[in-house]
Amino acid sequence: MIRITNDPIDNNAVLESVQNNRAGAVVLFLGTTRNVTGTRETDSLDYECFESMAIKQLEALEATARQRWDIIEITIVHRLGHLLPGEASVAIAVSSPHRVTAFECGQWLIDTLKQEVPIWKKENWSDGTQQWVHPGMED
Amino acid sequence: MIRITNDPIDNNAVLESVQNNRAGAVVLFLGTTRNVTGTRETDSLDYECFESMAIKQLEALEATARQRWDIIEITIVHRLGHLLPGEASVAIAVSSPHRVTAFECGQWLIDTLKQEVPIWKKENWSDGTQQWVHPGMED
Amino acid sequence: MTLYIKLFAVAVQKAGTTNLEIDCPTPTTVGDLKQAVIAACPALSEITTHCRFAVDDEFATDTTIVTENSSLAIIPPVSGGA
Amino acid sequence: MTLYIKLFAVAVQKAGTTNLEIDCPTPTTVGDLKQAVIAACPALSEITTHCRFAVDDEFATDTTIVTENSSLAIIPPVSGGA
Repeated sequence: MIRITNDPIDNNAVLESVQNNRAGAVVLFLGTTRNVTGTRETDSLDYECFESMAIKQLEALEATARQRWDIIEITIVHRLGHLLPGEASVAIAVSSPHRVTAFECGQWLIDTLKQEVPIWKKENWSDGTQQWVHPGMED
Repeated sequence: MIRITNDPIDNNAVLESVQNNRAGAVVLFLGTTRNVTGTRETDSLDYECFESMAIKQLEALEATARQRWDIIEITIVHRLGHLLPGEASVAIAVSSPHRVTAFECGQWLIDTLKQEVPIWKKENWSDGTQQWVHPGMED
Repeated sequence: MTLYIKLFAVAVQKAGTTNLEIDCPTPTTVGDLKQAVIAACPALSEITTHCRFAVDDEFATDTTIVTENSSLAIIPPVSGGA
Repeated sequence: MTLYIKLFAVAVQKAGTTNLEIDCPTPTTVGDLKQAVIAACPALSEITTHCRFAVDDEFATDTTIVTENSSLAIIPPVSGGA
């Protein structure tokens, strides 16, 4: 299941979506908002997305993962909009007959999502300034 | 949080127990009952435990993990008793500032739990026979 | 032909719009389009080297062909996922 | 002294009890206790080489000292976690 949503992520729904009697392992990754990055404090984050391309990229990630690993189900949910510290922006769940596969695949999915899926976050710092986050790009 | 229980595992409670505003990543592992192992079909499983030692070993795993990795919270819940295919026997959740840490630590915890914590499962095969599972030990 | 290019995040901030309108000879390539973008909107020149271009919801290279029907976007370094 | 050893899983199946009672000189070691276990309950001889012994809720070695107050258990290869 691939989903981009403005609503809070429902962890139970994500876990249920990958449940399967053939699975021996489920790995769930949640990317959550930290309130501190280095020495700066975050009040909140805003996520935006190029949705048609993001969905296509996420579907491509799922297809590649299924070619590489013996996976039963994959669910990726990314949340957009305004998030507070502690809230999850992304949930990735993988079920597999074996745990090593589930861990490897889950880690590959989040690593690759962070490089290839057109979603951006804006830090709303506690000092009132805002900043789009673009890794590798200086201000 | 370390817990051994006869009740079904409450995934939301496990995730909430590791939530923290300093966390950038949460990894949850669920070990679930497969209905097929090789060519044999499983009707159900029964788990038993040497509880005082199991708790002590789980606490030792948490302490070692905290020495090795920059971890915020660790929760390990193992269920005992009678389980049906699809049900989780174990949940391990780790929160950390960084995702690589959370994945590595989660995987180490389940790998080590499966070697060092005195809990045993009995397969109730669909042909009516039963068998304690003891890796490395022939029947 | 007139091409419309979707902008996101810092690119919107720099250009002051979410949709850039560019006049180009038809057909063209992504490489040529980049030059046209910088000419039309100099504020984007400082970020385009860090950005990828997308054509029809796929990452494109400088030699990717662009026609009037192409869906176009400038993709600054992404930061979703946590 | 009389020692009580907790049994689990296949060890219970083989021995027909969850608590083995062994008479031993005091104090003794885990290595000597293993011999006493096999002598007292030959049905366990085929599995003891695959099992670890626990003393006071910790895995023990053959040289670990056992006294009358030790909590003792035979730990067959474990299979929790999935």
